[in-house]
Amino acid sequence: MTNARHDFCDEELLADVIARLIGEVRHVAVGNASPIPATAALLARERGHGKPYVSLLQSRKYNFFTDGACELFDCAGQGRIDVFFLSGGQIDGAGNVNLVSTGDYARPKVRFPGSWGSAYLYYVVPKVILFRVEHSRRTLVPKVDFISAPGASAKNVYRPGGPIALVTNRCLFSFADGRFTLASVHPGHTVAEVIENTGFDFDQPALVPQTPAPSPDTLKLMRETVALQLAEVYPQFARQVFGVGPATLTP
Amino acid sequence: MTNARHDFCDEELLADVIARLIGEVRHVAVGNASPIPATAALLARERGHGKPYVSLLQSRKYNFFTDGACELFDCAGQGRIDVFFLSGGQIDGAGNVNLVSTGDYARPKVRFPGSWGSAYLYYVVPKVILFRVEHSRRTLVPKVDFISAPGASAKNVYRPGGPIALVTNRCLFSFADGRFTLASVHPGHTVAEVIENTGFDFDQPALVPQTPAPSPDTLKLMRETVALQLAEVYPQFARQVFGVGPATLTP
Amino acid sequence: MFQPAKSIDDALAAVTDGCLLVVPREVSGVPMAATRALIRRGVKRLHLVALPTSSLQADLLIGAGCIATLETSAVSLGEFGPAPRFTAAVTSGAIKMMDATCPALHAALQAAEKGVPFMPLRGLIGSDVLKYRSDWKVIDSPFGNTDPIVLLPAIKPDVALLHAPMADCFGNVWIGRQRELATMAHAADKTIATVERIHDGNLLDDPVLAAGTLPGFYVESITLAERGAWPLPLPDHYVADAEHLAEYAVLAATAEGFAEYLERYVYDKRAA
Amino acid sequence: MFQPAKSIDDALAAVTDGCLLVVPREVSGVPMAATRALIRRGVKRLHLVALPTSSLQADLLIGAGCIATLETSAVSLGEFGPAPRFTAAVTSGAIKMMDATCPALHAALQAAEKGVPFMPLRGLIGSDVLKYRSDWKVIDSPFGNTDPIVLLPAIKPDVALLHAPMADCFGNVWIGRQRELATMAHAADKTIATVERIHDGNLLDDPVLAAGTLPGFYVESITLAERGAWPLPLPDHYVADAEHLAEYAVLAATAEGFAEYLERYVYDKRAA
Repeated sequence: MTNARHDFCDEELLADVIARLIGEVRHVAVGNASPIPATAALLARERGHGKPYVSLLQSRKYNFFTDGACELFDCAGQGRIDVFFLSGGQIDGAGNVNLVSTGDYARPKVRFPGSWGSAYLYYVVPKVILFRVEHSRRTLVPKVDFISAPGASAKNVYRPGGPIALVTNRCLFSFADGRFTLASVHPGHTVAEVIENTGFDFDQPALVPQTPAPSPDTLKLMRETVALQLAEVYPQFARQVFGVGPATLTP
Repeated sequence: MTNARHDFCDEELLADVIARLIGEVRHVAVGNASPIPATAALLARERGHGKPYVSLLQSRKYNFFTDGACELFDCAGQGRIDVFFLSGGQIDGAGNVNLVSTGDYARPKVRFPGSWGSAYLYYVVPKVILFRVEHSRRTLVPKVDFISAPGASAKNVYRPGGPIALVTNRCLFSFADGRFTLASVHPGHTVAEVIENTGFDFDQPALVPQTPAPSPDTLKLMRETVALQLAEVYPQFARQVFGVGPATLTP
Repeated sequence: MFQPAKSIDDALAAVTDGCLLVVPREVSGVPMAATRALIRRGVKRLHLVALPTSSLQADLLIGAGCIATLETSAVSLGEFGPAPRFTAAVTSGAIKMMDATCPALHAALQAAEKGVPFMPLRGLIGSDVLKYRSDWKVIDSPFGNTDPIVLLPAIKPDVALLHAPMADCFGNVWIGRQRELATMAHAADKTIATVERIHDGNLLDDPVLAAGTLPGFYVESITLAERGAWPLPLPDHYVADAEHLAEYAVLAATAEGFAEYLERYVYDKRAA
Repeated sequence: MFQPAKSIDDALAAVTDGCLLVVPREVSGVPMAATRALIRRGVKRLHLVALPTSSLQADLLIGAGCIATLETSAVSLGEFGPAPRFTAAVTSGAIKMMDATCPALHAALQAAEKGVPFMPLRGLIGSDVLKYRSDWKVIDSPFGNTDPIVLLPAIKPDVALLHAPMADCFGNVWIGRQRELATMAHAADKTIATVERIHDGNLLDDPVLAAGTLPGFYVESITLAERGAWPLPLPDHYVADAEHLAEYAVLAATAEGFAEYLERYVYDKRAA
């Protein structure tokens, strides 16, 4: 159905892909301004009948922290956060992420907001899912100009965590042993197109599968249940993608 | 009037002595089971019209801490506690205090409760007042069997705090440069008696002054105002020494 | 989402023989009902960390033979005198004593809370507290000029056991100002709480209550135990039972008297 | 015992040119009314620590020329896009940027809170965040076997500036779950708070309110500032003024537009 019109939108596909990556865990934390990962986490929780714990850091309702801004990081340091999401102004083939700047650090060409918690969480959260919708040679580069957090570390460096995958608008890469492997290409996209738009080298199997489309059940769950929960934190997104208002209104 | 009968009791004299030692400071903290230092701190606060802050660790009312059991120690580490009180099963001439045991540490003759916060607070609180009512060769020894906290430290050791004085039922010692000096002998006691009952060497001036008796104003303040505040934390003590009940009752 | 414990004994299953158990100081909510249940079950070889000090709880567990190692800064019955079973066990060498100082225990638990292998602490240098703690290290601070400072290894308890005024049916526990209870729970693998009452609704829904709440995320089990700190106090709720503590101090002065105390107040379930 | 400030300008006297000022993240109560007052006074050469990130507050102070050094983990207007004055100042080299990562700033403030010269932190090794922080050190953990770990020097601010829902006439400030505001106050030499309202009575007298209270002992001054976080949100009290922030994002895109914004919303006292 690659060239056929879909009965789902990109956001729904990506959320479904990420929900599968989350898998069976206890606690998923989602940072600010991440509506698609938030959708995925809430979807995973609905499928798990209330498990995993989902912490949406932007939300009061879906955020149990009571010990101040450092509790998220303490919690991760305790090994109590299993999945987190990171993006990057640049991401390279070694899994390094750049959230700081391009060009010379002292006199940058482009300045991004900053590293946030990446220089810590990327090391200690077992499953970090890289998420960058824009899949281009501008964002996926041979080598980042600034390493906010490295994709891998020397053996003697304390590192229980790190990247497991990279999700873009075109495909899913898995990450292991310091390299990305093309795991699946999303419906409507091709391997040639992925290669064309990726600035770093990656491995690929002889036959690259297509990313499975979200099942009708999954779409129903997202549109009827998750969408309403999402509306509290991401009202605009919930309205645009799912056409629903805040949870108090029923669609 | 050394041999005359006094119109004040020992507790009142000692509290007055300690209140003078406290001097002009911002914050005095008093540990558990220290009614006489607590009397002195509250007396100092009455004289200072509400200053210094007085923290009675045993009290809810006279204790502003809201950050758990570590706040006292954090506060001291910040340099925000100016005066604290310590005692010891043994105290020696170098100002070392022993709150742990006598004899061999592995198989002690006598075991005391433990070092509490002394191994930290003795280092960081600028004015630590040693207080031990029992003045004998059993308590004031040549060398402690276990150093819970040393009286002095090497120059390169971080040590903004330490002992300034030792108050007993017989006299007041000042402490400087690693040694005690007999500062005054309480009414009814003699220098010879102090020497006789002290296990460590100390310096003394040619003429040792007598500890001044509490003034009528001081006694009035203690008995009419401080006693009622004290009754909340040390009801038995307030009743025995000042003959008053809890603050809700007026004398 | 949250399963309240069927009984205090079920709740305490995680406190296994030989485990590292952390408990709070007297004024922070001592789980005495749970402590009596542990003694009745006959738990053995505990490594008990009393943060940072203890009174009746440690003395009872020591006298009942539940403790192999005690790590704390002081054990005393306060105005009721020395802790007799603690004193006897240390002088006879019946337990291994790891003497500490209050802020060192707080720092070591905070190290586990923060996922770091150690925490630095001022003081201590030149004391025999440090001398007898081969597990504590002294380094020259890289930010100073021959500035020695003590590093304390993280304490990661298997179980944190605490008593609090209330919890809700989502596992959230209201601890108020006793913030070290949160540190204990963050540092420990599992947290077991007994509470005076169950709060109607979710403690996290009210910003004022939430400010004093330990999230259920950290809590393994909650058991209702009215007056669960008795005979010790629960601040803002009830005071210590002075008469009982005075009786304990007298009885516990001898092994025979202590055995009599256990019979009367611990093994006799009606009094538990 | 406690003197409330006569005016916000009196209250801010402690924020002197060149001082080390720490402010909280957007959701923790950002003192925007006080920030506008500082800009009107023309404070200069601030070393601003935004714990651990900032949005409008840092962008305004940078654009108004109040900042010499910025130490934080990120500055962004969130859904309203990049922080234009921050971006312009960093790319032009107009301010000294000390890039950090969130938990490193929390740890550095906690070091000052605890009176230790440094705190350890995992992560960071191999990142350019660490590479460009010559003030951070890497040691081999004495508890490990070739286990490198980063040590962060304590940050001791001259002033902590915060906005909270309420305070009382004893100087106590209710901060609720925003515990990092307590850490800021403990770490700083002086703490200046603006609040939405004055609570009748003593916040420490009620155990439930006390659990979320920063004691007046740590607080230098309190000033009433209704909607003092506007146009940023004060959680549980009011949301962000999205329309205003969108307008800011447009205006601040150019130096001229930013100057116009200052005229309209900062220098014009009626809007302060």
